[in-house]
This record gives sequence, structure tokens and C-alpha cells, in this order.
Amino acid sequence: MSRLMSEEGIRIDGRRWNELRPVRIEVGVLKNADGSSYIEFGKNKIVVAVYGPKEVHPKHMALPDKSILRCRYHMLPFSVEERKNPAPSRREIEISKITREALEPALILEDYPRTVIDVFIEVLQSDGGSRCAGITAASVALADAGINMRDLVAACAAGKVGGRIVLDINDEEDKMGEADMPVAYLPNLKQVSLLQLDGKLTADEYRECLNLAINGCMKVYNMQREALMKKYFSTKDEEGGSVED
Amino acid sequence: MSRLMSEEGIRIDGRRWNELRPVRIEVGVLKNADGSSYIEFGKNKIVVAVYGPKEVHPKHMALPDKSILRCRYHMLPFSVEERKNPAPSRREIEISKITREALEPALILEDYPRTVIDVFIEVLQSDGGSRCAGITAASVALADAGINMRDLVAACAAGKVGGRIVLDINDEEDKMGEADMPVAYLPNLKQVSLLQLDGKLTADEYRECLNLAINGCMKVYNMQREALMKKYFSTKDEEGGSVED
Amino acid sequence: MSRLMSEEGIRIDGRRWNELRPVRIEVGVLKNADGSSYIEFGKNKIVVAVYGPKEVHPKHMALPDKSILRCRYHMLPFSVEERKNPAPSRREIEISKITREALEPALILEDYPRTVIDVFIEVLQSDGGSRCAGITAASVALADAGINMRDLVAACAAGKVGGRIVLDINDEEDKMGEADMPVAYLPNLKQVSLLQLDGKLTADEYRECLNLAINGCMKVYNMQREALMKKYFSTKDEEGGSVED
Amino acid sequence: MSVKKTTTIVEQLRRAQMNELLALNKRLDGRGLKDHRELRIDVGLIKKANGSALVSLGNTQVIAGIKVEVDEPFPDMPDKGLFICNAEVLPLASPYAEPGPPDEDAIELARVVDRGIRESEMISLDKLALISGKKVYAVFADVSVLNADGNLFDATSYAVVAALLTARVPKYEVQDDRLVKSEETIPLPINTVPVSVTMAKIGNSIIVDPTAEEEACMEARITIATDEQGRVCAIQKGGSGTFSVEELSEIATLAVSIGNNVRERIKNAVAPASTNNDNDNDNDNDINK
Amino acid sequence: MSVKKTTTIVEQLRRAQMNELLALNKRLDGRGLKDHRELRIDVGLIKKANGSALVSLGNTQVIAGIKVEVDEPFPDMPDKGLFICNAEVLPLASPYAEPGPPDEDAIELARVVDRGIRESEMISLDKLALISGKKVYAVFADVSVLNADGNLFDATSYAVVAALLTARVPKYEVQDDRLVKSEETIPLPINTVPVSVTMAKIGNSIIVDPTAEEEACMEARITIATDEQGRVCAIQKGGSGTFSVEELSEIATLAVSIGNNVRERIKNAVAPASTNNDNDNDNDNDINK
Amino acid sequence: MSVKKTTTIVEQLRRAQMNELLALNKRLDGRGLKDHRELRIDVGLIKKANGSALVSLGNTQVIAGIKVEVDEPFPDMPDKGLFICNAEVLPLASPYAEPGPPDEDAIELARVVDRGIRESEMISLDKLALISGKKVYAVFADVSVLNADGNLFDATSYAVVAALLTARVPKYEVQDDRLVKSEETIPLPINTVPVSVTMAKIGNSIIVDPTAEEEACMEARITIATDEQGRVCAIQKGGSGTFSVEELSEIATLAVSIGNNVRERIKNAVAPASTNNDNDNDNDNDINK
Repeated sequence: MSRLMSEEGIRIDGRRWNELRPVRIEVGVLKNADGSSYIEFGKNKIVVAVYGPKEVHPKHMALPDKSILRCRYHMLPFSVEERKNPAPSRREIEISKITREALEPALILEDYPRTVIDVFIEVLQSDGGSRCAGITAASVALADAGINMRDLVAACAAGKVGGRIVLDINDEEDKMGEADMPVAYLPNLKQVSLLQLDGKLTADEYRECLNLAINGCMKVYNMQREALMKKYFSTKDEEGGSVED
Repeated sequence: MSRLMSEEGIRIDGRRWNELRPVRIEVGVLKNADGSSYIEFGKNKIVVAVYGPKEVHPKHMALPDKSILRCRYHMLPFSVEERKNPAPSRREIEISKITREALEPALILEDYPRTVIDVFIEVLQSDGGSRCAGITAASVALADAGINMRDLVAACAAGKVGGRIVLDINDEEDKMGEADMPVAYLPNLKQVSLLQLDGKLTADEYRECLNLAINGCMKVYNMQREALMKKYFSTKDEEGGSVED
Repeated sequence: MSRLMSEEGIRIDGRRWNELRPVRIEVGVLKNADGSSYIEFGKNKIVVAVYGPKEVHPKHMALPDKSILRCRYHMLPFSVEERKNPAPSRREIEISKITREALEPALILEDYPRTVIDVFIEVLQSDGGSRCAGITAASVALADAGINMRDLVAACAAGKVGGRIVLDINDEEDKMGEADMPVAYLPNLKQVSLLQLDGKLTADEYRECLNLAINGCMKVYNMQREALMKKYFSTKDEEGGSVED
Repeated sequence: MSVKKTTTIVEQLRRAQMNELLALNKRLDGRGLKDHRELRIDVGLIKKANGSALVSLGNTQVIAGIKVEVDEPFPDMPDKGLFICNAEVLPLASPYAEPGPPDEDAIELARVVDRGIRESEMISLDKLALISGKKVYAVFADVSVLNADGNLFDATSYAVVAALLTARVPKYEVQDDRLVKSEETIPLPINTVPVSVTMAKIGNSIIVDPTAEEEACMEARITIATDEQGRVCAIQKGGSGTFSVEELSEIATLAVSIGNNVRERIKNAVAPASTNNDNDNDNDNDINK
Repeated sequence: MSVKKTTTIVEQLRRAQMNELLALNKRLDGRGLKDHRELRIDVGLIKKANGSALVSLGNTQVIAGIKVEVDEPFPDMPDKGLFICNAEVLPLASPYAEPGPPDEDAIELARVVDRGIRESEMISLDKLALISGKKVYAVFADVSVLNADGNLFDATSYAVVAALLTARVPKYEVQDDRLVKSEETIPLPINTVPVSVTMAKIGNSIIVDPTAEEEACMEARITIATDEQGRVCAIQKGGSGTFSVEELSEIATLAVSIGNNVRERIKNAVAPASTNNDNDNDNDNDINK
Repeated sequence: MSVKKTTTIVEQLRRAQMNELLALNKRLDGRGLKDHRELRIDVGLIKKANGSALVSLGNTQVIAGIKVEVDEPFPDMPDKGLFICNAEVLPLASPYAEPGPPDEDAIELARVVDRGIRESEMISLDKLALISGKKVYAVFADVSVLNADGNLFDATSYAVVAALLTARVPKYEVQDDRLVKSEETIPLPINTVPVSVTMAKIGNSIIVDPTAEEEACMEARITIATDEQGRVCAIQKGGSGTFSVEELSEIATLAVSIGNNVRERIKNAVAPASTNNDNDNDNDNDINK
């Protein structure tokens, strides 16, 4: 038995194998943005803003039949153990790309031709799974911005730690564990829009891990819905029929 | 008594508290520029060129109702004790900005809509007060370029050294002194267009320092006028009624 | 006698003073490019691709009366003894410029107004004389792309090693020798389009060196012709009267 | 090279409306001319930082984090620690912010905030030396603007000051010329609490703590940092307008008195956290108002 | 900030044509859905590199070079060597490639190839330490794409793997805490041969090793690296489409079986070179087919 | 990637006019084909530099400063000092110059000037070692073009050469493997005075020291540096035209004889300064003509 998993199947932070870390999602936290959200996912603390749909500059970059989605995943210098240079690292550039590709299938970009939609994900404090938390929060912020969507995107990792397949890897488990598999899922369409793997899994473990991650995504999805309901249906005065801004 | 100020009130370079360093200003030193000047202010040696008003590229950056003023303050690699990297430092970027803001109120930019005016300040050798010397020389170069102006801009610092408020801080006084306050002044409009402070002053000292600096600006202003008169009125053949270039 | 030249006049790699290193030229090695070539010149291994004539972006950069030639000489990180940073060095930028200037006189750019022709020279492995080998290969790739040319450009260095003027300096001779003089030559027009010198030569040695280098260029020219003939005339099915692409 | 962009027609319209109100000593949001907006300071949100503070000044929201490392001193100051302040206006902070390296506005912001802290001698840099000429504490203050609604100078300054006041850094023992990190953490050596006060000039009025809307109409801006003794420590005039000598005299007086009020608010905000620093419950430190 | 460019009309036309063929289990170039294009691997072309490989996968052509240097280890891993993988799509590789620093596609390419090699533990990094905490081997794998015709992931991965398998590095002796380079060269410590298999989803079909034309029509892409024990070591989904759970299950099975075939081909390609490394005759290793 | 911009119509008109004059062996400014413009060299303007020179060649004006630091040698040349030459065309030098990092023209300029000095062995780099393999003098020559009116190559070269000839560097004593800076300053170890001569080809004429106007019409350019023994040390052909072998032969002869004249002028210009280096009166060294 590894020190990451007790004999009773209890993980280093007290969770069971199929348990998520504490999650909190807030909607509409920034005044200037068209949509925004804040997520705490374990020790991850992430703010997301959405600007758009808006005009494209320069104009010849615009697409005639749909909106361009742009995503930036960025970590603040003090969000990690060792101070991080504010310039985007190769890791941040890759995560920005796969985040865009994870969100894009959920958006009806055809409804906004010749425009651009910007998603800015700022990691204030990072823990294991920050890309999944960022995608989860971005999906909520896009909904908050009123962008037409086919589905929400819920993201969660599973992995292998101390020989066992477990849900939602934290920082220490990521560093010491055997495998980490971030997954983004469109719950109603039943489609996977992000899948990555670092670490070794047999084919059977891979399938178990994938299913467990999707299971976690469904739990995350419920929290996304709750957060949106809390903003939009707890008081009736913020939702009207007219398009503002 | 500090070593920066003798008991007789004599400063480290032999000046009294209200004395400027030696100043020399030349007008029209560069052939290609529309206007230019050279200033020696203590050990500062600075060349300034003005190009414009001229077309803006790309055109959509132009303003319909006035000219854009751009300023660059730049130090040559050998202008300071330790060789300086030629790429612009954060300090140079800040000084470029406050220089532009110090000069702008003196210019009638509305007379040149859809154009840009470039001011390039190159510090060949730097001493304390190079930003003030640069603004002073830039103002002369703008006049030499024939740009319509409401006033000249004269700049000079005052500060606190060895417990006393003194005029025109040099390099050593800047490093060892208690406060340095650069000021740019529009002598006819009686307006301050640059004010910065590094170092501690009581409210009374602050007022004394400000007044002393403005006093220095008036002396600098007279030298600016002399330099321009020397070029434009010592021989009559350079000023005509027609607008050339 | 230096260790670079034996008493019998034999050089460190076994060549005589007027001998080229082994050269091999292939035409049309890359599928996507409009023209391409591969050269081995001693231990130099270089691939060249030509794209164009093609539209200029942004359009206002286009020239109304001729094509723009752009050249990039670039070394792969593993092409030299010490791993090279992939970003272009000052040396690569200079060689890119003189390569463009060596090729330009051979091209009838007036035949392709408002277009751009890109020449990409990638050094897979470098030895002495890589700029000459790159120009030689680029000239062949331009011919392969069907660009109208007044002449081919053949390039070869001569230099002074161990007190003697010799042809085609290799890496070791470059480092230990007294002078290196790269030359590019238009054999039919009898014109020199590249000339550089590093190292000391008397005026007489300079002339001897120049003539020897041109002699080498003529040998290189024959190999260029052979390589093109091999592609275009060994089988008859690739050359037609119509402009394809 | 720096360019100032202006949309003059909008500016002129706004200026008219604002000037009408200002002539009546009123502002668009109902504040008095010399009032700051509501200030909220939450400290300790970022556990991975040595200190942190989330500051809201009206709708302007910034977050500061302090990271303390061990580094080499400058050769000419072998016994002084390092203080490095960086600011960035994140692209999520406003429709006009863009990703990329700091522009001249963000550079000025960082340098003015740095100057207020450095010139007031808030931190005793000479107490941050560990091994003379070899090892010193390097204090990095990184501030990010989350929502930009004017007066980034004051909000950023308050965030850095509050984060520094509550920072705890690892204690080092020197053994045989090598540093050994102890479990214990200590606060930074603090001398004073500098307070930045920013005013804008619109027409003939001087107003405190301008909003983004007010900044779009202002002729000029001035930021003054004062220390606990009421001394002026740092000034930065900005904007393409001017001030008269009389205005500059009045502004300094205001900066001292307003600064004293704000200083009390900062001290109150950091007081519980400084006594309660290891409390991991951050439910109260919510980014959401 | 990353933008995806698409020319939707062309895409739709191609998609139609391709889908017709795919419905009949056919591809434009006549391959079966699960077939790789012809793979050719030539090793040892670059004598100045410690290892090198030129790989052609159909018309996609890449060259990888390994450079091994001595460097300092990361402070938190004093006994591990370094492996650094960089990729660039050279401007000569396609009409759409441009000079400049790697864009997001090239960065993803390098990181995915790196991940397959690192997570499979192909190289025993802990055997690359020379002096604990001070000196380790640093293995640089640089890959350049010479001609881009789809599936850069697999071609790049095969090139790096083949170059690593045939690399020879200088042996060092440790004498009085200093390194002395010997004349002898040794191979890198290899544990396994990871194989990358990339598939694309077009309509309802999953195809292996897509060409550039197929990639222009694909909804999504997935790259899976497996090791000699048939374990999955690294996955990267790309593209703006999605996969169902069933598809993802099938894909993993395919990646293992196809990977086994490719692994044999790689091993065969490097076999002569590894026994014959000092042969300076490179006439057989021709960049031209 | 480098692009050459041309305005062909203007070029053609100018070429016509210039060619008419050149056919009569005349130039637009009245000079003979083989004459340099008036050369003025003022040394010692920059007291904070170890050496400096302000050079005017007609209306072309450049300033060079030498900074000497102590640095580590290259590992493969443990007993050689460093010489680093950088050039920038300041944005104030012409309406076409722009701020930013050096473009290909400025890079070529710096490298050609560097080559002339390096290949002539003007400075004995092997006398610049201080502690073998550890400490050497590093000589930085930075040149800035203040006003660009053609032939930057010669003006820049003369400025660097004059600044080097008059530079004085701190003397160091080696005590227990450490450097101790003495009060004394010494000149750099100089072997020869290399002289750069630049010619342009317009039509069938070869002219010396082209102005900006002449450069706009030239087909090709050549720069040749020669040493005191009349040896050719560095050559750089530029421009998109060509030279015949006969022209290249004539050019070399010219470069030696013209170089000898210029060398005397440089030596005269630096003579008073080298005997009079600590004179702080720089009223004679005026940037203004």
C-alpha cells in the first residue's frame, strides 16, 4: 500500500476513491465581463470571464458562417509553489488549445457569424485538475454570457493512485500517482470533448478510469446547474426577453 | 551635515542650493529630422529629433480631430556607468509616457488632424535629471519643427539633499539625497505638466520644493528662448513665410 | 608547414589545393513545395524549398512591377557541434540577406509582378561553406519551381590555408586557416553576386583566390546542370509546354 | 513607443454632462468630490502565496500575491533584500484589455505602486539580508487587475500593502555559510503603512478616486503616497492635462488627510488575519461580493 | 491566445466526398480505414547529432536529431537526467507553415510526443545522473517537419523514438567530483519502445493515420501511445469534435494492436544501425525517396 | 525573413539623372567618383564610456562608445578577451528608421564592422586575458547612427576604430586568483588601424562613399577593410546587383590606396585625444558641426 492510499481505501486528503474534492461555483462575479464565474475545486481557485460575441479585428480574420472561439488559460505568478513567470508557458498554451477544443462542441457558433468569443481563464491558485476546473467554470461563464449552447461541458479527472483507480486527482496524487486522465463531457449529448492521459494504464484500467471520470463529470454537471439556477432563478429580475448588450 | 552639503551650503559639485548646473542648448543639429536639438545639462548629453506631422500607418489608427503625439526616451548602451542593454527598459517606457504627457498640453495637436508627430529622445550620456533635460530639449525640437505650440515646456527638478531643499539634483545627489522631484512647467500658461516625487518630504517641504523647481524651470525657459532666437533670429535667411516640408 | 597542409600539398581531408569536396545534388525532394532540392557538399546536408510566385500578404506590401524575393537560411538545432537555439541568430539573419542578394540578379522578377517568392534553406548538418552550398541548392530549387531565370547561381569558397590559396574550405580549415572567401557566380553572365572575405590576403592573393573560387563555381555549375537534367530529361513525362500549378 | 487613443466625440459629450454635475459638487454615482468608493479588503485567499489580498474599490477589483524567495543581492547593495513589484491588467478585466506583455499603462502602474512602498521605506530591506553579499530575501509582489473600473493605482497599492502586512515568510538559520530553512514563519519587517490617494482633474474640479467613466473625461491625474507621519513619499502626475501650483498645494493636503482615513481601514482589514494567519477557512474571503 | 481558422465551404465539399467513400470503408488514397501509410525510417543521417532519424510516413517527412549535453539537474530531482523535446514545423513543410516561434500546434505536437516517451519511461532518466545534484545528462530531442501531409504526431514520435534508440552518448568518468569525458560512447538506457497511433473521426468512421486532406475534414483526432506491455501511456484528444465512450473503448484496443505492428517496424529499422553505428557511409540514408 | 522594399519609379528617374552625370564623371554633390565626403572625428565626448567617437561623414553622423567589462572567456578560448560589436540605426536617424530590435540591415552593419576589426587583428585579444579560463576583458563597441545619409558602413567603422584607439580601461592586478581594480587606466593593445572603404556601382561607374540618394540608385555595394600593410582583411558585397571580376580587381586596389589616406586622417583625429585623455573640457567635441 502506498502512502497515498490507506489500507481502508482512504486517500491522503481523507476522501474515498469515488469522491470529489469540495466544489463551489459562483456565477457573474465580474462586472465588466459579458459572462463570468468563479470556481473553487479543492484548492483550485479560478476566475473566468467571457467577452463576446463581438466584432473581429482585423476584419478579414472573421468567419462568414460562425463565431471564432478563443480561449486563454493563464496562471497568476503566485498561484503555484514556485513563483511563475507571467508570460505564457508552453503548458499554458497547450491547455488553452485543448480547453477551446473541449468547449467548442457545446457552443452553437453558427448563431454568431463574423464575431469572436473570448474566454479568459485565470488561475488564482492551482491544485491538481486545474484544467478541468477551468473548463467547468468556462462553460458556466459562457452560459452566463447568454451564448447559445447545445449542452454544458463538465470536466473531471480520474486516475490511478497507489494501485487503485480513483476520482479527481489532487496535486500530491498527481505528482506521486501512476496515472492522471482529465476528461470533459457533454452530459446530454453523452460525448467526450477532452481526453488526455499521463501515465500507464492497462486497457481495462483505461476503460474503468474513463467511466469513473464521466461519473465525476455528471456530479460536476449538477453543481454547474445549481450555480446557474441560483443566479437566474432565485430572483426573477435578471432574466428578461430582450437581448441586452 | 551630510557630505553632500558643506557647512557653507556648498554642494558636492560646487553649486549653491538654488543654482543650476551648466546648460547648453543647440537647435537644428540633425539634417534629416524635421526639428532637432542637442542639450548638455550638467553631464547629461541628449539629442532630440522630431518627425512630423506625417501620415499615420496603419491609417485606421489616425484621429479625425487631432494629431497623435508619440514620444520615445531611450538611453544609448554607453550612456550610463554599467553598459545598458539597448532594448527599452521598464524605466524608459515609463519616462516615455510621462514625457509625452508633459509635452502634450503645450502642443496645438488640433491643427494637424489625421497625423502623427514623433519625438525621439536619445540620451548619449546620462546624469541626474535626464528626463527633465529630455523634455526641455524635446520642447525646443518641436518648436524647431515648426509645430504650433501654446507654450514651451521647461523642466527642472528640485529635491532634498543633506536636509536642505535644493535645485537641480545631479547623479550623486539623486543617489544619496532624501528626495527628488522632477517638474515640467508651461511658463506662460503657469501650469505644471509633469510632477513626480521619489523620497520623503513634509507638506511644507513639498511646497517649497515645487516652487523652487518652477523657479528653475523659468531659468531653463530663458535658455530655451535664447537657443531658438540664436537659430532663427541671428541670421534672417532661415525663416520665410512659406511652409516647407 | 601547418598541420592543415602536408609537404606534398595534401589537405587535412586528403584533397589537393584545387579540389572540391564530394558534392551530390538532388532535385524535387519535397512534395508540397513548388520547387525543392537537396545538396550534400562535404558534410553539409541542406534541403531547400521554393514557394511561389504567390500572392503577397498584406497586399499593400506587393510591388507593382516585380516579384519580391524572400530568403531564409536556417540551421536545425542538431546541425552543429553545440546544440543551436532554433531562433534565428544574427549570423543566420546576415546569411539570409546576402543569399537573397546573391540569387536576385539571376531571377527575372519582373515576370511576376505583385507576387512573392519564398526560398527556405534548412541546414540539416553544417560544415564549412554552408552558405555557398545553400545558394547553390537554392538556385536549383528555383529552377525546379519553374521560375524564369537569366542564369543559375553557383557558389563556392576559396581561401588561404597553411600559407596556400586553396579551393572549397571545410570546417577545420575555416577555423584554423588564414582566410575564407565565399563567392557566388553567374556562369553565363560572368558576374559575381556574392563576395565576402574573412581573413588577411595581399592584393595578389585576393585576385588569385577570387579566380580560384570562380573556377570552383564553374565545377559546381556543371553539377547543378546535371542534377536538373537528371530530373527533367532522363524521363520525358515531367516537362510539358503548359504552365502547371 | 507609446500612443494615446482617444474617442474625442464621446469624451466631449461625457465631459459636458459630468461638468454640469461637478459644477454642483456632484458626481454621476452620487459620491462627494473627495470620497473614495467602498473599499473592501480580504486577505489570505491564496494559501500558496506568502501573503495575499483581494481588494475591491467600487467595481475595481485587484488581487495581489506575495512570493518570498532567497536570491543574491545586487553587488552594490550586499546587505539589502530585494523588492520587486509587477502589475498586469488581465484581459478579463475590461473589454479594452488585451493579452500580452504589460503595456506602458501597466508598467507605470507597477512602478508607481512600487515607488510608494519603496520610498516610504515600508519594508526594512536592510533587515532582509541573510548572508552578506550572498543571500537575501527577494520579495515579489504580483498584482493582477480582475475588473477595471478606474483608479487602478489606489486599488493596486492597497492590495500590495495589505498582502505585505499579512505575509509570513520562512525563517532561515545560517549554518556554516549555508541557509537552513526552519519550520517557523515570520512577518516581514514593516516600518510604516504608506497610503496612495489618486485624484483626477475634470474642468476645474479635483475629485478623489475616479471611476473609469470619470477617467475617460479627466484632463489629468495625480497619485500621492503618504506615510504615517503625514509625509509625502511619492507622486506621479498622469494624463495630458496640467495642474496649477495652487491645485498641487491643495492636493497634497488632501492626500495626507484622506490617506489617514484609508490607513485605518487597511489596518482594520489586516488585523484579524495577522493574528489568525494559519486559519485555513477561507469561506469568508470570497471573490464574489 | 489561439484561433482556429476554417474554410467551411471547402470543408463541407470534401466532407461529402470523403463520407461517401468512408461509407464504403474506402479512403481517397485506397487504404483500408485502419492502415498506416508506408513508413520509412532512416537512421544516422546526421553525424553531428548523437542520434538521428529521417522518417517518411506517406508524404509526411520529419527529421529528428538527438543532442546530449551535461547539465545541472532540477533541484527537486537531483538524480534524474533531463529529457527535452522540441518540435517545429519548418516553413518549407507546407504552403501554410510560416517562419517564427512554434505556434500552439507545434507546441502541442512536441508536448504530446514528449509525453508518450516520458510516461512510457522509455529512457531510464535515473540512470542519466552523473554526479548527484550537480551533473546529469540532458537529452535534447529536436524534430523538424520537412513536408507536412497529415499525422505529424506519429511521424514525429517515430522519428524521436528511432533517434533515441540509435543515439550514442559520450561516457564520463567521475574523478574528484569532476567529469572526465572518455573516448568511449554508450547507448542511452532504454526500457521500452513506445508507439504512438493517431486516429481521426470523420462522420461515423474512425480512420488511422489521416492525411492532411483527411485532417481538414475530421471532426476530432486522438493520439494514443502504448508500451511493449500493451499499456496505454499517453492520450491526447484534439479537434473541435467529440468521441463517444464506445468509440474511445474501440480506439484503445486498436492503438495496442496497431502499435505492436509499428513497434516491430521501428525495431527492424534501427537494428542495422545500432550494430553499425560508426559507419560513415550514408549514401543509403538519402533524404530523397 | 527579409524583404527588400523598392519604389521603382523614383529609382528609375533618379538612375537616369545620376547616370547622365556619372557618364561625365560627375556626382550630384560635385565630388569626384573616388572621393569621400568630408570626414570629421571627435573623440572623448562620452566620459562614462571607456572610449567614444562622434563621426560625421558628410551628413551621415554616428556615435560609438566603448564599454569594457570583466567577463568569462569562451570555454574553447580560455586566454582570449571578448570583442562584441552592436549597431543600431536610431529612429531619429531618418524618416525611414523605426524603433525596435535591429533589422537585417543593422545586423549586417554591425557584423561587417566587427569583421573588419576582428580579421585585421586590430586588438590583441590574447592580451586581454586576466585569469586564464576565468576572467578576461570584454570590449563592447556600441554604435548608434544619429543621422543616416548613406555609407553607414564606413562611418560606423571609423567611429568604432577611433573609439577603440582612444579607449582607456582600468588596470587589474591578480591577487590570489582574484582581480583587484587599480586606479590606473591603460590603453587597449592595438596592432593596426583597419580602414573600411565602401563603393557603390551605378551603371558602369564605381563610386566611393555613396550618399543615401546614390545608394537608392546603386545596383550593388562593396565594403573592403584593409590593414596598415595594405592587406585585404574583410569584404562584404551587398545589394541585388553584381560585379565583374575586373571591377572586383580594380576595387581592391582602390580600397588599399584610399584606405591609406583615411588611416592618416583617423590617426590625426585621435592623436590629441590620446595624449590628452583626461581633459574634461569637451566644448570642442560638439555634436553640432
